[in-house]
Amino acid sequence: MDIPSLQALAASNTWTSILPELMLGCLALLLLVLEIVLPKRLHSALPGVALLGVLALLAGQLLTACCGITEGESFNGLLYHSQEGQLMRVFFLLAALLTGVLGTVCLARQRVAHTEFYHILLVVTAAMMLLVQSNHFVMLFVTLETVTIGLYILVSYFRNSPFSLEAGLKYLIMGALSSAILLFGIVLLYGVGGNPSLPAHTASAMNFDELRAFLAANPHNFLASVGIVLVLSGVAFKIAAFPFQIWVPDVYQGAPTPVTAFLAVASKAAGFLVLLIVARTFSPYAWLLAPVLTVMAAATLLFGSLAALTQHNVKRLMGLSGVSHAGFLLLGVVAAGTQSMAVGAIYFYLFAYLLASFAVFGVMAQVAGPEDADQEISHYAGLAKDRPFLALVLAIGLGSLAGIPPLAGFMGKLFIFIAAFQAGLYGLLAVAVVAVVISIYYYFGWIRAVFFSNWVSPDGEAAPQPARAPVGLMAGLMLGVLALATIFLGFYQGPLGQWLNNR
Amino acid sequence: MIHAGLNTYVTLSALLFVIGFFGVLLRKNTLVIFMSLELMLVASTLALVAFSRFNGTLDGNVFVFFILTIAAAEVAVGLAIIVALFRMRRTVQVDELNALKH
Amino acid sequence: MSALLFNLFALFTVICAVGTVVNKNAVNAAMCFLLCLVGVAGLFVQLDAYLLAFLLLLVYAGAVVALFLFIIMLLDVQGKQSISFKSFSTVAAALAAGLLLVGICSFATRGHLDAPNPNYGSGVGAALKPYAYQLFTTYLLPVQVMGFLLLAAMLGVIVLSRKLDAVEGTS
Amino acid sequence: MEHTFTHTVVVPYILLEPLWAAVLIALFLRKRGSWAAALSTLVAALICFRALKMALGGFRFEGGTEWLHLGNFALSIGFKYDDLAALMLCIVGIVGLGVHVFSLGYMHDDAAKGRYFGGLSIFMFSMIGIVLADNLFMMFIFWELVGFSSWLLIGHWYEKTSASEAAKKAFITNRVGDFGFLIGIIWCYWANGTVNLSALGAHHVFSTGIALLLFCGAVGKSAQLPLQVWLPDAMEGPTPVSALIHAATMVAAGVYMLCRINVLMVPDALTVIMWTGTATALYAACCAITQSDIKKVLAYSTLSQLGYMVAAFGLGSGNHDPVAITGGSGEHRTLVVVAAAGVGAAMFHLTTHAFFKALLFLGSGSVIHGCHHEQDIFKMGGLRTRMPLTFWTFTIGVAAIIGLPGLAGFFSKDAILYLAFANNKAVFLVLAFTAILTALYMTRLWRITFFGEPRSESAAHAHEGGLTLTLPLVVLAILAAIGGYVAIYPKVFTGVFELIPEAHGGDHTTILITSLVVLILGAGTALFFYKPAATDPLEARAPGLFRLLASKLWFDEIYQWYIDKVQQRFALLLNFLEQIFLAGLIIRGFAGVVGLFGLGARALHVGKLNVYLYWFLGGVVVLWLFATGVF
Amino acid sequence: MNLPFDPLLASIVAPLAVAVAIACGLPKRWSIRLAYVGFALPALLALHAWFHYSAQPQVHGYAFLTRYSTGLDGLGIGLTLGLNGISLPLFVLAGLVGLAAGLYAIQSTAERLKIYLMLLLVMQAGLMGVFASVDVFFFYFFHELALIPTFIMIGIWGGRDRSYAAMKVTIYLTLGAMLSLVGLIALYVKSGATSFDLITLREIIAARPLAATLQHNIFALLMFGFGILVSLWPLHTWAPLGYGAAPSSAAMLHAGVLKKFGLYGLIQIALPLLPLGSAHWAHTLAALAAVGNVLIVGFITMAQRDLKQVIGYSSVMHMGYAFLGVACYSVLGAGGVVLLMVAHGLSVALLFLLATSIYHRTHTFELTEMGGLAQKTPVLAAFFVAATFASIGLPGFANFWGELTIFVALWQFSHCLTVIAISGVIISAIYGLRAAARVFFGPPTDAFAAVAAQHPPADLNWREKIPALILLATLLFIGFWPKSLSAPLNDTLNTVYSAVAGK
Repeated sequence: MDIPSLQALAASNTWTSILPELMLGCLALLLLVLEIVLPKRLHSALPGVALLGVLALLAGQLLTACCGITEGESFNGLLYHSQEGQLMRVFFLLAALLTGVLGTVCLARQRVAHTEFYHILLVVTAAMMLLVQSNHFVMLFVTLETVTIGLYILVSYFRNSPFSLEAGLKYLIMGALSSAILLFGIVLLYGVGGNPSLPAHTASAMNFDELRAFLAANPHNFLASVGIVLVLSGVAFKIAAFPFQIWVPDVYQGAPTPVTAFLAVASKAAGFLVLLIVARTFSPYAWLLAPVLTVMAAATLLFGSLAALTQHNVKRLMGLSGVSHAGFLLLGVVAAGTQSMAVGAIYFYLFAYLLASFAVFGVMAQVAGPEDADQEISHYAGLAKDRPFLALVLAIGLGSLAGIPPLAGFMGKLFIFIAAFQAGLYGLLAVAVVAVVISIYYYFGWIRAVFFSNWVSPDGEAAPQPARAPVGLMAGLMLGVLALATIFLGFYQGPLGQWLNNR
Repeated sequence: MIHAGLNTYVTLSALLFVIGFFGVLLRKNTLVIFMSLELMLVASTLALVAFSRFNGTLDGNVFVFFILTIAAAEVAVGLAIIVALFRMRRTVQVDELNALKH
Repeated sequence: MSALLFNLFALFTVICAVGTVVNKNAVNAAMCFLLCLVGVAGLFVQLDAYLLAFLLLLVYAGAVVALFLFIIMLLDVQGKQSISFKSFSTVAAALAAGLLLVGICSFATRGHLDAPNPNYGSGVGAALKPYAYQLFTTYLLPVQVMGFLLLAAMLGVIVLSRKLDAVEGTS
Repeated sequence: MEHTFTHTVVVPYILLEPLWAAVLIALFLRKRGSWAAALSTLVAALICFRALKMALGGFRFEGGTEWLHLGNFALSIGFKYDDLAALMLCIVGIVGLGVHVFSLGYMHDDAAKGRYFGGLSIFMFSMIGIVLADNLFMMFIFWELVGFSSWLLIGHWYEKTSASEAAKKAFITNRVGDFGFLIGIIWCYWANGTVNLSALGAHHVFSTGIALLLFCGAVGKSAQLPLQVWLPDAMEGPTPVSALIHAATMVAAGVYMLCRINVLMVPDALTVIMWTGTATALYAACCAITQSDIKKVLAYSTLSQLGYMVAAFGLGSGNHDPVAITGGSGEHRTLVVVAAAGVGAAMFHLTTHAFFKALLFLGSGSVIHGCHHEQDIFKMGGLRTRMPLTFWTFTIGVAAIIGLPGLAGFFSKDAILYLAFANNKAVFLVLAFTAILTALYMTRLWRITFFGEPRSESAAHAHEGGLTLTLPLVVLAILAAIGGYVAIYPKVFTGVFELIPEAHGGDHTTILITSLVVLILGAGTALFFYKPAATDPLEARAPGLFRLLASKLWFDEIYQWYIDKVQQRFALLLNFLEQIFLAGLIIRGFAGVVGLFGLGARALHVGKLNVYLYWFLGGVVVLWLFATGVF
Repeated sequence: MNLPFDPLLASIVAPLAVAVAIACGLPKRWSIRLAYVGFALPALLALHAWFHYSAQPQVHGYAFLTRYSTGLDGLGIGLTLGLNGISLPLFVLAGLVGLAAGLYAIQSTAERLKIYLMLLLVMQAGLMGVFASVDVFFFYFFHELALIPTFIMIGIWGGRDRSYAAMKVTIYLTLGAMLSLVGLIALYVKSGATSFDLITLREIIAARPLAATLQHNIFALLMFGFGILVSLWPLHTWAPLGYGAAPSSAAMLHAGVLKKFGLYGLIQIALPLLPLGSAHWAHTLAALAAVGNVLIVGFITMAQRDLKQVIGYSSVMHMGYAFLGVACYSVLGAGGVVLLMVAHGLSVALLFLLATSIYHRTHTFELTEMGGLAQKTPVLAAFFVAATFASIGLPGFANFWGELTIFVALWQFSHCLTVIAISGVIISAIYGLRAAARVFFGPPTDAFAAVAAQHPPADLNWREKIPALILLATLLFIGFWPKSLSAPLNDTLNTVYSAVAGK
């Protein structure tokens, strides 16, 4: 290999195209440096630095989004930049920002290290942003593992709580198992795609475009289909689709609330973006993909809503209802096989889900108490009288999750439904309707506790109602903005809706 | 005597993978479960190297680098969690780690 | 000759893998795992991937298994260690084993791949230099990401295993 | 100044004036009873005046304005003012005015005078609407409104449970009739494309069903068998109301309506109508014999007379061969003319009955007023001397109803008897027997009430009421006396009166003799049998017969049994099924099943890592099966 | 007279704005003052629209037609407001009942009156929006907007079983709403219009009608979906329970106006667009309505002992007439349904209002414990009797026209069902008069005498009288002059139902 060809290769490494991710990484490093450099009394400012940095990045991202970006590959086809990628950058930055704000609420009450939390959060966020733009299995796997390992740490971050550690361990073992399955699938696809004896074999079988071309030429290869289902099972773990959803409630319950929120929103969104990417790649195998995803969607919808029905722990409830949401999104993914509009619907749904979920988790972080332990629905009794603001935000968030107009969640569901109907998925739609109706029960059951009940001690003893901590300025601001955004996005979708649905 | 062709390697790797999977299912000791998981990763690398060799592309071999690194990081984090948990609960048996349920 | 070696290494690897999985003693399991890795490294050599074989031994055998052993010793849990053969879990394990075996069979019988020429691509992973080229050009970005991953993992390990008092001091 | 009467004039004046009066009373005069009474009476006087003026002025018109229009369905508020309507309007006007004036005295001390006179005004409005309606839908509308005003006035003393129950009973029983009436109207509408009376007269489809369903309305409103039960109970209302609504006008509306739609009648239907009327006449007359409440006697008498009218209408058909009507238009005409004889007889009796029955009711009102609201005739007696004016006017009324020659009832009853004689001998015999009974119970009432010695404190202190009470009696007595002479009616009503069948020759003699025999038999028996005493001699002499008659054939008991034991139990059963079965077993059960599934799904999260890992195995296996093409 | 602003938009925005202002923490006195405006303005604007409707230029059969973009033009969703002859009566109904309910709420002594008024205002905005929307999507959207406050109001201010009732009502109504939403989406997709705009939908479907099977299926979805919302037997059990538990103003608005949403949807959307579907299902619908709603529920109403249950069940029964009108599929039938909807809305709202007023005097809803109230409160008795007679279809009240026209139309459809339906006239007279007699007439019962001795009952005061008068006057006005509604209604129906107008 000569120098010019190396230079040509290196020239494809356009670092500017991943500027946001780079800056996030640098910000993460900066935090570590500052922790060493700054005196201890200033350490409390570090989260602020991280949040400000993310905010600045977000602002920059929004500004540059208006200018438009160059679509196309970079890093020798490892990455593919698109409008959707830009959007998801915003999404993950937003998620990171909100998680950070929640972190300031929760971490402040815990005796754990702070800076590392933000560092890992930023790294994971950057990895997610790369993940959803990856165009190559190596890139996909590496960033996915970065995300996953970062999340292992974050889940078990409250290391003096056995729950957090147990959740971390469960997440770790199941995550590693699913990674191994995913990896084996990738390996099989790589091996089949590069096999010289097969038609249209390719030298770089891990590149998605090349792989799709290969699959199109070999529509019924057994090893390829095994590889595909193994990759799907790996992704299904991320998005918590049936039957790979079983970890969700335990891990959600044990993890620190901000991390639960991050898991529920960002990790799931990343998983869905990956699913969309691989579904596009595997589109020649629609004969396999469509039934698998259909069955998965139906089972996920039903299991999620049924299991949440009798749940009393709000974190588990959110986790299981999140499973049901994954079912809705899967419905969109199935529809996306034939309807391009479904992709826009999924994006919109994810954004609505982000706003609503963080609103709910924000309230949960406030209510959970200093030990992050008050997680029963009965702890929410009488909240409306005590802290009407929190109750209102919670109601809006839950309403949006339940898909009630005029909140954003309804629009998301509507778009998904329309797409599904256009794709002719009537059976799945029926299941989805059932799931919506069931979901009303548990979401409104929670709202009922907040608004209609008075405080009774969960133990049945005459314990006095615990004093609820006042809402901090930043957290209050965040909750208010989230609630307003949820309402606003329900009434008026504006340019976002236009853009998503003209695609 | 089995001929060392691609199919053999792939089947062998699949066998290793399945053994690892079986270990994950069978064992109750988190450490051994963890080792079984590592075995599954190693099985994948074996297939990867075989494919790389017989397909004549280097990508597979390069991928192994990353897999090894990731495995190492995973082990480090995993063991740290296990140790921390052991400090609190004095056990590494998964049967006894079921405070989170229902 | 290569066929004989392959058969030897393959058999050795599988036996060690089974040993890892079924061995009652965690230390023994770790040792089996170590031997298994050696077998895999031998297979790597058969596949001309000398560098990877070396790396495997270095990273896995040298670092990972050592870490495992260290932790096993530290926690000192091998005494309580046993595989409980309760009827339910036995049935489940047998069922799982059966399913997995059926999977392997279907894999071996249906997943047939043609290798057109046994010498095609031989020596593709033998040289050191192409690795370097690949890692520093095509896969430069993943390498960077790995850097961050390792850093994060390191920080995570520190956070998780620091003494509580030390943490209290920081907050 | 001469008005050219058209509906544009009639609507605001004669129809809407009472409504306005009612609205004014409801809004402003609730607590000013005297003002309300004055206003209402003034309006009644105006109506009476206008009705007479219009009728005598000879104006006849038709016309209307559209009220509702949807698709091809148009409903207009229209008026058909022909001789029939003019006659009816005059009756309503005269009796209405009389009752209003009487009420001024009778209700003088009532606390809710405003409501009472408001109700009277609403009634006048509704009744005039029926009279003037030119189509069946409009008639139905006012039909219902009349029912409402009846409810309002019967239940005037609502703090009495009996009054409230009677009002409810009256309304619901009427609704049962209206049920058929409405179906008949709708059927008629779709069969003929119109329900306009004139248009129907020009062309219509013959149908027994329509005719009978429309007759249902009359059965309810005119209290024919088997819906007669409400009318006796309706006597819970103030007596003037009974006079106005439950004797002279509203109950007669059924007969009036039949006369309106006589063109729709077919022989089969007429036969049914005839027998219904006949049966009612006989049944009610029997019931009247044992009654001791002065108003109840009059109520059954009213029922009986209404039966006469309905029978008269039904008799008009003759015994025509049904085949004849399916032929050409020539046969239609003959049919119509023959039916019209029934119309004439019925309307004639309606007119005379309105006068003498209103007179009797007002007379009884005067008695009740005089006896301090004592209604039991066996506790009266000796009123002949204490209330002479009431006695004499009442006597004229009694004489009229029992058909004393020369008085109003004589002529109209003869017309009906003649019709029966000519068309159906069986009916003739029954009606003649009914006439005997009529003479019997009326004479009994008259004798027990007014003769002998006072049998109670209140009767002993009875006294004549004021001018407002006596004046209407006098006026109505005059009308009751002379109302039977067709000649006294102005030529303007010839449209109706020319239809009255008149007996000639041998028939005439037969009928006259029959009448006299009947009268003598009935009245003579009563005079011989009943003495002014505190007990009913019939009860003592023939207890079995008395009990049979007093039982009124257990109509009320059967209906009550149906309501309590069938209807209400059925309702409770359905309610039980709904609560237990539908809302309970199905809905809650379904929710419970879903909840069980939920519990099951929740229980799957056992918290053990090993178990969770098997889920992964299962997932992979299933997906693998998909890949191998098993699914 | 042309207003300088869009009256329809203003009628939606005004109550919403007041609600937001109250939510922002206005003091109570000002909240109440503003609430007057928030309730009165829609009513005034509705009256304005009513009286100037015929003078307005008609665009596509709509007066006051205005379009606003919400960013979903690409999806064929836009806020299009307008009134035609079908929606005008209901728009007026919404305005007037809203005003009455609002006034009644303001004078009530509810706890947390501010929130109560806020929710009621949101509901009012939704109701105005439902009937002003030409866009099918927003028609649905506003319905849900109005539905949510119902749930909360039942839950917080409700009576007996409020918690259970709130849940049951919400789940039932969500199921109905979801089914109808799927039906509407089916119309949207299958018509090929990819637009929710009713005008576009009509044009496209007129040009290219849907296939018969498709029409059957979509109509089934809409029929049962809307059927649940309107309490079609046997899907009605939520209604009496919910109304029994709901606070008066919420019950007034829900039973009076919101429930009409489903019928309105059938008349305005389903029947004209799906003639074959409606023909296919007409007999099922009519049989269910006649036997179930009219007969069975009629008898069940007779068995009730609770005043509110009587009203609630009678409302279910009267909805049966409306369904029968729908089943006729003719201009006359549809017109009758609209008239009945308006009339029933006014009368049932009046009944609920008075029932609450009665409760304040007797402190019970049990009919057996009441009696003789008329002696103490003659005006209340007069109002109640008027409302009772209105609801049992006495001429002179608006209800009569609705029932009569439906009966007339029904005869053409089925003689047997007409007879069954008309028998309902007797049934309703029985329970209506029985209830009125039990409450007001006869001597006072011992129970009531005891209550009356403790709290001497006063007659209706002006603050209760005015809302009742508004409703009663409108009932009488329409009763005496039905043409005021039927003239525009007839014009619109003749064009919209052009297929059957000649029949």
